[in-house]
Amino acid sequence: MSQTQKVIEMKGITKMFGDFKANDNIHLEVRKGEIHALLGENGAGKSTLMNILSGLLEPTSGEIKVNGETVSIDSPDTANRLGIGMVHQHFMLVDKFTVTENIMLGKEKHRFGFIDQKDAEKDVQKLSDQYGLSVDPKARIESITVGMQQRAEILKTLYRGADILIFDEPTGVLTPQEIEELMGIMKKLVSEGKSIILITHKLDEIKQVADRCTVIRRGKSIDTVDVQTTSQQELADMMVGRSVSFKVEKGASQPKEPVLSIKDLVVKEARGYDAVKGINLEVKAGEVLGIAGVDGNGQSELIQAITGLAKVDSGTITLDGKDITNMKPRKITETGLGHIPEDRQKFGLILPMTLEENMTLQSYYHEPFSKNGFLQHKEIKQYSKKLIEEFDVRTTSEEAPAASLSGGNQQKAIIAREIDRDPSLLIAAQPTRGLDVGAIEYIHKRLIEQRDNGKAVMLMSYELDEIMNVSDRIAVMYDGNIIAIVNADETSEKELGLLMAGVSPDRVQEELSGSNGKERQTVAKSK
Amino acid sequence: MLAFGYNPITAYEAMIMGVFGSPYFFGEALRQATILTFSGLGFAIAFKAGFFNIGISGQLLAGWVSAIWFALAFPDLPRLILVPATLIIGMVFGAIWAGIAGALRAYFGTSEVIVTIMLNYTALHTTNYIIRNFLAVGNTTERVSENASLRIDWLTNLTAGSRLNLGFFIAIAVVVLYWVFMTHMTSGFEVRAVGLNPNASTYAGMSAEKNIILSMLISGGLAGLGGAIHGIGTFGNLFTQNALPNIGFNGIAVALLGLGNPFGTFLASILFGILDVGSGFMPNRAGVPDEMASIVIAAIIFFVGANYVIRLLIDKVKTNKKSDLEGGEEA
Amino acid sequence: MNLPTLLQLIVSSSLMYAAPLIFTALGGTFSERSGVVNIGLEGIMVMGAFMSAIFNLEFYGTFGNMTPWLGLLAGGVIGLLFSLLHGVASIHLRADHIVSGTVINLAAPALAVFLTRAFYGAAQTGPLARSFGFSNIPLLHRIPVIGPILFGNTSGPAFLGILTAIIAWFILYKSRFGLRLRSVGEHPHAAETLGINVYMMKYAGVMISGFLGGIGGAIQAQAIHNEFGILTVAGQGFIAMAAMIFGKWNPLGAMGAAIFFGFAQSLARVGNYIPIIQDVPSVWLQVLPYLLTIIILVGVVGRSEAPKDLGNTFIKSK
Amino acid sequence: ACQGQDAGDPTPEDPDTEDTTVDEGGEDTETDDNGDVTETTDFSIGMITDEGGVDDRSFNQSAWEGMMQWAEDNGYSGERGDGIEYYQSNDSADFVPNLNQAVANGHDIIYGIGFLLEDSVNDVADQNPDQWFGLVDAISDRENVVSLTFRDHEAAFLAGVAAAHTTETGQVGFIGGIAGEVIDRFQTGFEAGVAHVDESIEVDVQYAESFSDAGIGQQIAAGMFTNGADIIYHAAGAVGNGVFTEARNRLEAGEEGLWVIGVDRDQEEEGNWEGGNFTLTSTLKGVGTSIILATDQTIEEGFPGAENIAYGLEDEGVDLVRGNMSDEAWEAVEEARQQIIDGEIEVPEFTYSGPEAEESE
Ligand SMILES: Nc1ncnc2c1ncn2[C@@H]1O[C@H](COP(=O)(O)OP(=O)(O)OP(=O)(O)O)[C@@H](O)[C@H]1O
Ligand SMILES: Nc1ncnc2c1ncn2[C@@H]1O[C@H](COP(=O)(O)OP(=O)(O)OP(=O)(O)O)[C@@H](O)[C@H]1O
Ligand SMILES: [Mg+2]
Ligand SMILES: [Mg+2]
Repeated sequence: MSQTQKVIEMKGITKMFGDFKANDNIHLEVRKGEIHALLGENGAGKSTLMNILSGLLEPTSGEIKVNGETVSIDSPDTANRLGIGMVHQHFMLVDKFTVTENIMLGKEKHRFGFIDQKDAEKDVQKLSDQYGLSVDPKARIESITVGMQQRAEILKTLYRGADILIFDEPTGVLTPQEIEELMGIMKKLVSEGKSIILITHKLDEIKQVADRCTVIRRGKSIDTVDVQTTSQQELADMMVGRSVSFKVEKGASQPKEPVLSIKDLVVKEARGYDAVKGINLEVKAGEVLGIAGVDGNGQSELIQAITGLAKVDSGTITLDGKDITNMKPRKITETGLGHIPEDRQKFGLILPMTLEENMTLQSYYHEPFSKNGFLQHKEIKQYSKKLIEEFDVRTTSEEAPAASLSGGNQQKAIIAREIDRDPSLLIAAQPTRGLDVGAIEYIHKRLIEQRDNGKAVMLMSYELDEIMNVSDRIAVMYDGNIIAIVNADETSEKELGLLMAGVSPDRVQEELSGSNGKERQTVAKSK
Repeated sequence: MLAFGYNPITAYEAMIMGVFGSPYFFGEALRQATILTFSGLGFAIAFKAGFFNIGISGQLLAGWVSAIWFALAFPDLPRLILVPATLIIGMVFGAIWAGIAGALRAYFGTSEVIVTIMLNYTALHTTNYIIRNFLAVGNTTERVSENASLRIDWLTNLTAGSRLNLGFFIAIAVVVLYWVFMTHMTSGFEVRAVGLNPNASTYAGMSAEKNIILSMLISGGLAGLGGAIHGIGTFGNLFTQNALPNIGFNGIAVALLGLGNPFGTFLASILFGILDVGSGFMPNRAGVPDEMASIVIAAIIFFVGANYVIRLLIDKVKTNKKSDLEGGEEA
Repeated sequence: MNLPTLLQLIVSSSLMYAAPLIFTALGGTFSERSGVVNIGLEGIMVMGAFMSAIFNLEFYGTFGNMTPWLGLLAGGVIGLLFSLLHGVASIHLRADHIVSGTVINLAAPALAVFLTRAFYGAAQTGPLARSFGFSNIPLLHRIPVIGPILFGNTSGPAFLGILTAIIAWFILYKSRFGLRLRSVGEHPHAAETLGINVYMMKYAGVMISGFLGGIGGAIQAQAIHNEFGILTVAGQGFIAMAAMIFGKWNPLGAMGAAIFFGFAQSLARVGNYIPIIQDVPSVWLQVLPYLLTIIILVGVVGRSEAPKDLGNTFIKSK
Repeated sequence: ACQGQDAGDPTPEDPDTEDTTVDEGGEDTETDDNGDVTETTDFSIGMITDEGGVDDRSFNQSAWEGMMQWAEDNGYSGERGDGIEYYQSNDSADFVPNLNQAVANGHDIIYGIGFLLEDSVNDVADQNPDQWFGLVDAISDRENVVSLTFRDHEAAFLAGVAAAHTTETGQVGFIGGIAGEVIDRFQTGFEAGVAHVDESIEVDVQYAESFSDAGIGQQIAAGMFTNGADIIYHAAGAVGNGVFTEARNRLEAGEEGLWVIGVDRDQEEEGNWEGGNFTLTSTLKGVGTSIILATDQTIEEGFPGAENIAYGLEDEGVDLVRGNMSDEAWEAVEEARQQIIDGEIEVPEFTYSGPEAEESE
C-alpha cells in the first residue's frame, strides 16, 4: 500500500447556496488505499462537499484533482468515469425495482436496448460474492432489510467500477452486527486497492476503521489528523468547537405502578402476516423502557398499535388503567399518550404548515386553541412562542413553515409539543436519528427529565448506545416477539447484539461465558 | 392573431367595451362569474384536501335538477322559505353526488378521478331522463314560480335587465365563508392538514376518511349550490343537456388561476365572466373568432402556473444588482 | 341474432370504440410513469384529430388508401409537438402538472377550431377523403369459429393498439429505456445520481404521451367521426385517463380497461338485441357503462398505486 | 365560406326585390348602410345561433345562408354587418345576452335559431315588446314573436316511404339523438311513412342520448345492420357521422345494399365510397328558406306576430332530395308528397306522450 499517492485533492472548495456558504474554502486530501473519515456536526457541509465530488453539485469555486489531474466533475456520470462512487445518506434506491435493476440502472446490460436480466443478475451475484456482500439479486428493495439495501448501494458503486467510495453516514440505520460487518467490508475494499471516504458523527467508528480524519466545522475544514494518534475527546472537541460530554447524566430510576400494560398483543402488518406475535409488556411510571432490535422486527408495528395507528388483531393494551385497544389515535392521545414518531417528516409534522400550526397539531381542537369550532389564532401563537423559547427551537419566526427548520429543530419542535402535554406515557421512536451531538444531548436530557417527573417513557431506537445510555430496562425484540428484558446496567452491548440477532437468552449466556473469539461473525451471518 | 390578419387591439377593445360599456353586459359577466365562483371553489376545496374532483359538472347538474324539481313541486311556499329550501336541496344533492366519490375513495381507495368522470356521465343521462319523464313534457321544464326566483328587482334594474341575481351575493358570502372555514375553523384546518400530509394528520388524531368525505361533500355541495343558483337564478328552469355543462370544467381553470385562494378564485371568476361574455363581441365588432378568448385564457393560466419563471426573473434581477456571484437557481 | 353474429358484433363494436382510448391511455401511461401527470390528454387528442383530418383531406391524392394510416402519424406528430407545451411548463418551468394540463385542454379545442376556420372557412372540415374501413386481421381471421368473431371485419386501429400495448409493455418493463423511465417516475433523485438525465426521460414520457394521444385523436377523427369538428373528441381524453388509472399504469392494463369501456358501451347499445337485457329501461343501459366501471373498480380492481413521484416537480441539484 | 350543398337550396322564386318600407319595428338602425347603396331597404335582421357557429354545416349555417341570400336579394352586399348579423352562442347561458346584444344593435327582426332558444326568446321578447323576434323550431305565443316551425314529420314520412320502397330485408332503423319533441317528430313521421307502404316492415328505433358521440352512433348502427336492417335514418347530429362510417365500413367489407338517410341538409357527400354513394336520400329542413319567407312576409304584409308558421312540404320548408333512390321509390315519394300537400295523407306528428315513450315502439 503506497500511502502517499493522492487519489483525491480538493483545494479551496467553496459552495454557496444563495447567500449561504455551505462550504468555505475546504481542503481535503485522500490517499490511495486509506479510509478517510470526514467528521463534522449536522449541517457542517460534509454532504455538500461529497455531492460536489460525486458530480451532483457544482462548486462555486475551488479545484479538484483526481489521481493528480485537475478535473471538472459536472455530472454523476463524469464522477463515475473518474472512478468515484457514493453511497448516499438517504438511500438512492427505487423501492419497486429489484436489487439487480437498481444496481444496473443507468449502466444496463442489454441487447438491442432490451435488458438482459439473467446476465445482469449473474453479474451482481458474482460481484457480491467477490466482496462478500450477500444480497439477493432478484429481491425487490421494498422487501429486504436496510442492511441489504445498503449492500445493494455499495454494489451499485462497485458495479460501476468505482475506486474511490464515499459513504455518507452509513451506519445510522444498522445494527451493531451489521455495522461490524460493514466495517469488515470497508477494510476488505481498501485491501483491494480502493479508497474510502467515510462520513460519520460516530467517533468510535472512526477510531475503529479510519486511517485519517478531516474535521469540518461550519463549512470550514479545521484539520486533518491521524486517527491513531488522536483521542476521541480531541476529535469531538475539534468537531464542536467546545468541550463536550458524552455520558447521559441520570440518577437511579424509581419505578412505580405500571402505566402501560400490553397483553398477548398480535398485530398484522400491511401485507397480512403477523408482525407482532403475542407480546406481553409493561412500562412503569418513573422508568425508561428501551426497545432494542433490528429494524423490521415488529417495533414499528408495536408502537403503531399502541398509538392507534395500526389495528390490533388480538390482545389488549391498557394505558393508565384504561383499555385503549383499537381506540382512535385521538382518544389514546387524550388518555395520556405522547408520541415522538419514527419518521418526523412523514408523521410528526406537516411540513408546509407553519410552525405554530404544527405546535398545536395535537391540541388545536380543544380549548383554548379552539372555541366553538373556530381556531383561536392568538392563543395558538402565544403558546407556540412559549414552547419555541422553552425548548430552544431555532427558527426565524413561529409563522415560518416547518419545512424551513433544520432537522434537529424540527425534532425539537415535535418533542416540545409532545412533552408539554405532560402525557403519562411518552413514546419516543428514534428520537435522535440524524441529529448532532448537541441536539442528542438535549433530547436525552428531556427524556430523563420526563422519567424523573414520574412519567413512563418508552424509547425505541436502533442505536445501541442510545438505548443503553438512556433506558432503565431494555426489551429486545426479535421476529415479532420480545425475547428478553434486561436491566440496562447489567447488560452489555455484546449481549444485546446477540439477542437482537435472535439468539435465545440461554444460548446468549453460554456464548458470553464461553470463548469470545468469532461468535460475532456467526451471529451476524445468521441474520 | 396578426398572422391571420386579425387585429388583436380591436378584438380586445370590442371585448372590454362590450362588457364595460353597458350595465347589462357587465351584469351578465358578474352573473357568469357567480356560477364560476361556485364551481371554482368546489374544485379548490377538494384540491386542497388532495383530490382531483373532475366531476364538478355532474355535481352542478345534480344540484340544478334537484333544485328545479323542488321548486316546481312546492311553487306556493312563501319565498322566504322556498328560496333557501331550494338552494339547500341543490346543495345537498350536489354534495351526495360528490360524496359517493369521496366515500368510495375513503373506504375502498377507489380513484376519485375515475369515479367522478363516470358520475359526470351518469348525471348527464339521468338528468335528461328525469326531465323527460318526471319534470317536463318534452325537453324543457316549466319555469319555477316567482317565489322560487333569485331575481331581485333593484339588481335587475341596476344592470338594465340582466339576469344578475341574489346568487351573486350568495357567492360573495360563500367566498368569505370559505376563507373563514379554511383559515379560522378547526375543520378547515383538518381538511388542509389531511390534504398536505395524510399520515401526520392521522397521527394527530384526525380521521382521513372523515375529512376525505367532508371535503368532497363541501366540494359537491358548492357545485350543487352553483347548479341550483344557475337553475333558479339564471334560467328559472331546466332543459335537457347535450353535453356536460362547460362551466364545471371552467371551474378547474378558475380555481387554478385563483391559486386556490377564495378571493383569488372570485377575481378569476370575474375575469372569466368578462372574457366569456365579452368574447361574444369579438366576432361582431372586431371580426375575430371568439376562440381567441379561450386561447387568451389558456395563456393567462399558463403564465400564472409557470410563475416560477417570473420569480426567477425577479431573482435574477436582484442578484445581478447585489453581486456578480454566480449563484442562485438554474434556469 | 345468432350467437356468433352477436359475439362478432360485440367484439367489433367494443374494439371500434376502444381504439382511440387504447392509444391515448397508453400515452398517458408513459407520461405518468415518468412522473408527469397528464390531464391534457383530451387536448392532445383534439390536436391529433385536427391534424389527421387536415392530412387526410390534403394528401389523399398523394397517398390514396394509405392516407388514414399515415394520418395517424400526422396526428401523432402534432400531438407530440403540442405535448411539448405541457412538458416545458411542468418540467422546466415548474408549473403544477394539473395547471399545465388544463391549459392544454383549454387551448387545444380553441386553437384547432380556429385553424380549421382559417383553412376551411368552417368550424368543421366536412367528410374526410378516406376513412379506415374494417380490417381482417391477416391469418388470424381464418381460424375456424373464433377467427371471424375476433378478427374478422373489425377495427384495424384497435388491433394496432393492442399490438402497441404489447410493445409498450415490453418497452416499459423489459427495455433499458423503460427501466430508466420508470426509475424517474419513482425516484428521480436516485436516477440522477446514476447519471440518468431525468429531464430528458420526463420529456420522453410526455412526448410519447403526445404522440400516442395524437394517434388516439387521429383514430377518433378518421375511424369514427370521419371529420374534424369541436365534437370529434368530446370527453374521450378524460375517459382514456380513466382507463389508464383503471389499468394501474400498466400498458396491458390500460389496454384492457379501454377495451372494457368499449365493451360496456357496446353492451348498452347492443343490449337491445339480447333477450334478457331488452326489457331494461333505456336510462339504465345508458348509464350502464359508467356504473359498471365504478362497480368493477370498487369490487375487483381495488386500490391502484400510482408511480411514487407522480406529480412532483423534479429540481436538479446544482 | 360555404360548403357544397346546404339545406337552404330550394329557394323559392324571389319575392319582388323592389324595396319595401320599414316603419314600425326598426327604430334605430345605426349599424347598417352608409347611404351609398341606393337600392336597399334599410330593413335589418339578426340571428342568434344555438350552441355552435354559423359554420356548423347544419342548422345555424343553413339559417345564416338564408339570411345572406335574403340580403343579396334585397340589395345588400350579402356580407355580414350589411343588413344582416349573427350572434354566436357557445353555451345556453349565452342566449339571453346575445339576444339583448342584438336588440341593442337594432335589428328589425331577430331570429333565434333552434328550440333551445325558446325560453330565452320569450323572455327577451317580454322585456322588449317593441322588438320583433322570430323563433325557429319552437312555438311562442308572444305578440312580438313569430314562430317558424317545420313539419319535419312530413319529410320524415317521405324518407319512410323511400326506405320502405328500398329495403330488401324488410327491416329499417331510426337513430335519434337525444329523445324529445323535435326528434320525436322525425321518428313518428318516419315510422308512419314506412307503415304507409308496408305495415310489415320493422322499424328499429334507438336513441343515442347524445348529439356528439359518433362512437355511439357507430355502435348502434352496427347493431342495427347486424340485426338485419339495411337502411338507417338518423336524426342525431354528429352521432350520425358514426352511422355513415359503419355503413361505409360494411360496404367496403363486401356487404351489399346498405343505405343511410341523412337529415337536415343533403348528406350525399357523407355517403361517398369506392363503390359509389350510399346516402339514399336526405330530409331537408329549410331553415334559411323559412327566414327568407318570414322576413319578406313581414316587409310585405306586416309582422305576423304570435303566429306559428309551420313550413311543410307544400312551401318547401322541408323536403326530401332525390338522392340515390330508384325510380320506383322516387315515384312513390313524389306521389306521397303530393298526397300530403293535398291533404290526402295526414302525417301524424307525435307519438310522444310522456315517460318512456321512446321505448313504446
Ligand atoms: N440545496 C441547498 N440549498 C440551500 N442550503 C443547503 C442546500 N443543501 C444544503 N444546504 C445547507 O448547507 C449546509 C451544509 O449541509 P450538508 O448537507 O452538507 O451538511 P452535513 O454536514 O452533511 O450535515 P448532516 O450531518 O446533517 O448530514 C446546511 O446548513 C444545509 O442546510
Ligand atoms: N434545500 C434547501 N433550500 C433552502 N434552505 C435549506 C435547504 N435545506 C436546508 N436549508 C436550510 O438550511 C438550514 C440547515 O438545515 P439542515 O437540515 O441541514 O440543518 P442542520 O445544520 O443539519 O441542523 P440540525 O442539526 O438541526 O439537523 C435550515 O435552516 C434550512 O432552512
Ligand atoms: Mg441535518
Ligand atoms: Mg449530510
